Amino acid sequence: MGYVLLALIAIPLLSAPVFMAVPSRYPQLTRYVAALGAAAMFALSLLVFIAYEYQGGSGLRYTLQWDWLENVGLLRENGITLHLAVDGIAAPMVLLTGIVALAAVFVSWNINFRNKDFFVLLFVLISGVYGVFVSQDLFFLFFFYELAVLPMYLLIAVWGASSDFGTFIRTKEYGAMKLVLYLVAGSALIFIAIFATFVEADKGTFDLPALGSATYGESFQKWVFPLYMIGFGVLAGMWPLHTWSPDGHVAAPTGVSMLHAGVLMKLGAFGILRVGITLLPEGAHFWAPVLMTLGVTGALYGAISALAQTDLKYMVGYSSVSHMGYVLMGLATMNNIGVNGAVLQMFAHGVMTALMFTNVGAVYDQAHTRDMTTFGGIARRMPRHSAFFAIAGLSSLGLPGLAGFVAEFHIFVGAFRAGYWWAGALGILAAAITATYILRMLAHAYFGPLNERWEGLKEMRPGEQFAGALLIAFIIFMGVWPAPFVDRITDSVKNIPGIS
Amino acid sequence: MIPINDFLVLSAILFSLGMYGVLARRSAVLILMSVELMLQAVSINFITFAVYLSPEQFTGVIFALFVITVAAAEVGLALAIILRLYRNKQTANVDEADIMKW
Amino acid sequence: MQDAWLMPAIPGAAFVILLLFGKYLPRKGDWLSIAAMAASFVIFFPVLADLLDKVDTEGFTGGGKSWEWISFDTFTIRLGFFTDQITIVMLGVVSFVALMVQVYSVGYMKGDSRYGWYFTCMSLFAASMLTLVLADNLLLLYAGWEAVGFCSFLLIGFWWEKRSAAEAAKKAFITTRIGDVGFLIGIIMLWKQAGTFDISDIFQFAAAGGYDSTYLTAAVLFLFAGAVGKSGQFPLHVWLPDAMEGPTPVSALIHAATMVVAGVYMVARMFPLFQLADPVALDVVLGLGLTTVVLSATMGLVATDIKRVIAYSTLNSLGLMFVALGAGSTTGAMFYLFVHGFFKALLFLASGSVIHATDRQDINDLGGLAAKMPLTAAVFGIGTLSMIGIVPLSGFWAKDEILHSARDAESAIIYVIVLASVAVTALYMTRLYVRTFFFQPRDRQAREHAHDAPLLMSAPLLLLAALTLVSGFLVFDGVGEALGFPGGIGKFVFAEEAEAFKFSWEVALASTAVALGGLLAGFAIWQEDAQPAKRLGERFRPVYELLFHRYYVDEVYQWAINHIVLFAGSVLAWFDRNIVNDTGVDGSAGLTYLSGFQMKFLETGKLPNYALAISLGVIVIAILFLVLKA
Amino acid sequence: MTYEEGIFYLVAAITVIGALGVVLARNIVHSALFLILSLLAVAGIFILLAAEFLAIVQVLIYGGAVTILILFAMMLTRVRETPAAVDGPQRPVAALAAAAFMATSILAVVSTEWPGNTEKINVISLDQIGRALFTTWAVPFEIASLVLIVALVGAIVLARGEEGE
Repeated sequence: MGYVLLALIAIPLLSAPVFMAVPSRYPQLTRYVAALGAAAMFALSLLVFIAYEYQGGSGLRYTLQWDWLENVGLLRENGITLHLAVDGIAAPMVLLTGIVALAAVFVSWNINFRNKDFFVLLFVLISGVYGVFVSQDLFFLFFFYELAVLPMYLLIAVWGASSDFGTFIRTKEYGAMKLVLYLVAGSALIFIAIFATFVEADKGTFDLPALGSATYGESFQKWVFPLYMIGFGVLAGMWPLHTWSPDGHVAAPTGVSMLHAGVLMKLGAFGILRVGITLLPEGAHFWAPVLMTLGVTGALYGAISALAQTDLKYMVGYSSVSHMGYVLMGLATMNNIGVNGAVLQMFAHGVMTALMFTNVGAVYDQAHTRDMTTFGGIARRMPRHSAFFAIAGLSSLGLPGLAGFVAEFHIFVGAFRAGYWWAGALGILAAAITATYILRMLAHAYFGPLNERWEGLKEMRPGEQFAGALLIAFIIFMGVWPAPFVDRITDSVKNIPGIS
Repeated sequence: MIPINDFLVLSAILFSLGMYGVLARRSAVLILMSVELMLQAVSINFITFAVYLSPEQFTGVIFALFVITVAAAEVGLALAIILRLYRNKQTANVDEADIMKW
Repeated sequence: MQDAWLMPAIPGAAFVILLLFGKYLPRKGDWLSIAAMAASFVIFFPVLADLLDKVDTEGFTGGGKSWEWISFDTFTIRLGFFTDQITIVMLGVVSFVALMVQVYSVGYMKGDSRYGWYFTCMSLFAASMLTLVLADNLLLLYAGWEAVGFCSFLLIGFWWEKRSAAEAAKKAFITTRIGDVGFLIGIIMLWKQAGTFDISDIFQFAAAGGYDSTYLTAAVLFLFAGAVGKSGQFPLHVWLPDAMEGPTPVSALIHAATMVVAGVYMVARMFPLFQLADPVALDVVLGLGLTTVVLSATMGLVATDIKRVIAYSTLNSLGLMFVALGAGSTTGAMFYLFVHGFFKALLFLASGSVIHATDRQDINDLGGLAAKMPLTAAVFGIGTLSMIGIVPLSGFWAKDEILHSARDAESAIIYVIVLASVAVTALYMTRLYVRTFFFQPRDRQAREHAHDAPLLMSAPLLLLAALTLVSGFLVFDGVGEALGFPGGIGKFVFAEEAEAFKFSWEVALASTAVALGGLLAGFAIWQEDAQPAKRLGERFRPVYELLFHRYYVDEVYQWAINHIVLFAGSVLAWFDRNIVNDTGVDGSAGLTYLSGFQMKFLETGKLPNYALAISLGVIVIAILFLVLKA
Repeated sequence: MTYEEGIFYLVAAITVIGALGVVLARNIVHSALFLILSLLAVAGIFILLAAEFLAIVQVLIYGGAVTILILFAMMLTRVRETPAAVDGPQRPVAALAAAAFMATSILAVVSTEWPGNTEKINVISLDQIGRALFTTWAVPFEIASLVLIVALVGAIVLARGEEGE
């Protein structure tokens, strides 16, 4: 089964030569190849998720370990290995990546400009994301992390869109540059922290399980954990290091926005959990109140900012900041329930924000504007689109029966349990503010009398409808029956030291 | 007998004087001469260590030999460069050749 | 009782089928929705019979069935359904009224472009509402609570092409959501100490003194915040009148008989906690209820939309129920809830018939319909009299119960206010009835085509009217025993209260006198062309304006939203864009660029400078090396 | 003070005076002449270190070839006619740096405990050096010759100037 994980990383990378082999004359063929690749990844991801046996065991499944470098310099036995495995936290994330990748390929169906290059870069990004989720080696984790981040620059700068908001302008180059600079700055901190951890552990290996069995001094933990927290936190959209995210979304093409908000931002939170909290539990305990404060601030701040946005992508971008704030809150609780909630929220937010971007892209393709104040009553012309958008919105405001509720509820309960009653209460308040901006947007743009200007709008493309339906299926599935997710997640969360 | 430190101190003085020359002089030719002084200091060091501390291997002596060889090559090349500099800029002063910046 | 879970499950299944395949079903699947509802209603009887069997056994506290939903470590959430006496009352109301309303809707909604969607939403609503009622744990209760709110959102905004409907739907959802913030906090607070969401376990925990008194008071007040939002109590009452933008049957079902009383039901359900908490908690309930009663009754006097007047009367009734709860009489509240479901649904459905027949809903355009629509006028009259509280209609008995509890409350002023509100209620209900059905029509065209509703719509009206007439008698032990209950509703539901039903001639006479007085005054004021009313309006212009503008509460909220909430949003967005981003982020980028630009002048291009730098570096390193070695 | 030491101090003094002359002289030709003095004195030091072969090489290559080359360069670039100051503006700092370096390195020399006998000079015969050069050091030796060739070619290419110049 370890080869399944290898395949997940290899399929997107190996499809690059296949894309290159497709003559540019046949853009349609390129799309079919992309769809095929994405479908294969989705199928394998689903397999990984379903076949994961969550009862008993060490928590690592499908292990595969190939030597890469050992007994050289500081490296000793198993110095750097390609160590792939999934645990209960990675399994839903792998599934999420499969879902969002498949949806993003279908949403990117209408990209005509150099679509071969687009898909190659998109697939490299996906490969990096898979790599981070399944790596059990700190070196390769970092490697894949960078692999996931860097294609974003080209994807945004080449295929993105510049926007003029009247009082200010956001060019795609600006968005791309800011995003990459931010994330690379975060990586620098992570890089330092990784080497510090390597040296302090004195095991001569980057293998995560081995590093996990090492002991770290208390002051070391206190000094190094914030490096992980901030470094990964940048990618998780942690307030106040979040501004790359909304601007990046505004500049990015739809498919890239989906992956960016749906999966990439999860890498940050995943990194904090997988590396920061797992290796340095005492440091995490020490910094948890800070993380909690930042998370709550992000949740509230994002929600209130979203309230004032008139651009749909900005609104969704800020809602991502808000929801990732919840994830950080969940991590900061340092207890079983809250961390479960954080991972659930990662999945839920990934799916629903991808759905939101699908919808924003669908309406932008036709209307060439995202300004919600110019719309009105377009639900009449695009009923399915509106229903999809409404479902995504309702999930994000925490309607029971949809994914968002399950996740947010765990986080709030976890926060109360950990004694952060103020954080829990403010988080619930932020959910109410979320309801306000989502419903305002729906009422202004989608309901009410139809603005004649949009008489000519048509329903979203079949590919987008398929993507939307796929994402909604998982939103409802998780909302109605979260047990498969919870069982897998808790299987690993309970093994993390420092989580009570 | 002469203690080792005498040679080493001499070498240090020689090296420092050469260094002063390199830093203070403007003419490329003078700088070259100062560099030669520094090389001499290095050679003295090499030989001193060889004859005092490791007579079995005497690597230092061999190295001094190479230093002299390389110095000869270096002087030849450096003078050729100074010549070109002079032809292009009508000066042999290094601080007047400063266009290789921002 | 084991099978009570089928009651929400069947409409839930119908919802799924309708959502996915509704388009392809004959008649767009309205029959499926109604059949599911009917099945639910039928199941109600075995459940009731089962309960009656067991209720007499010693220590009976209800029963049900549950499945594990989420479970890890010590954290467990179950999908549990639970039936006891208080549940059964609510179940009866919900399943019966929902069935009546759906049957009625077949006629009322005929020809609507989203006919199928309407029944889909109705099924979802029925499923959610029954889940809410049957939930054995607070989390499932909350889930149902939110789901009915969502259905309410969908159905208020059913005709979303109308700007006002879209806005009303949004307003309803957000307003109730504000209350739900408190509700969820309260639930989690209760969980934190007890470690369970199960209601009966929480009761046991509380009874064993597990909660600190202050803590419990805070928790129940948070819970009550949810009820305030859902049941439209002051200060979150503003959404309910606007909610009348939805189709009338929706108003009857959701905004009169079932969803809005969920708050009352929840407080009644959690009443043991309220009793254990500091008395302040119940005082708050009482105070807000009383405020709502006063505000809504007076606002009802000047509203001209037929549905809005009834909506105010609903607020009025809800306020009364909370007064009863606040005064400690769950019997009064639950009994009022029970009969209110019937007569308020009746009023709404009858007004729906009027609207359906005339296409008008402003009472200034109506009048003289009694001759054209005798049946509607009759059932509307029954509903009105019940609302006013005239013997022997059900409303009288229920209101009497509440008046009793108000009289027993600590302060006489409560009793006086409630009694006064009875008069005002009589006044505006009479006004509504008189202006709609009597005297000369003000819009003749409207009257021309008016006719009684077809049988499909009339049958539910008649059934509800019949229940309005008789359901009040359930207070008597004799009636209850005759029907197979252990006694009247008070004794049945609240077995511990020996004398559940209180009756005293003094209160009954006072309330009847006040009600009749209001009724006659109403006739006098709004007779023929309502000259006295106009004169009064002129005379007390400021009061009229105040009432007409609904005490300016909506205006204040709108102002607060525009000038505080949205302003805060734009300030934060500005802050994010200009301070965090343009100053903080772009600023640091600019600083890097600027420092780079300045630093490049360190590069003189002069060889000696570089050589000097190298030398100094070497010296520093050498010194460091020596120092460290030493 | 043995006579050996006396000779050493004499030769060392000549070396240092020569070096001082190189770096301090106002006239560039004087500098060159001082350089010759210094180089020859260093050859004397080599003899004192019992490295006669190196001393000879030193005299031949430095005293002969290198100084001649430098004098040629002076002539060709006509540095004597350059009116500007011989020393750059950073002379004081340079003096400071050099002094600091001298102090540091002398301190290092004095404070270090050298392993082995620090009093006795071991004579390394020419025979030994020759064997070592052609056995152990054969490859670097060949490379050194390559370096000389490359330097020769490079110097010619650089100094020849471009076509049409």
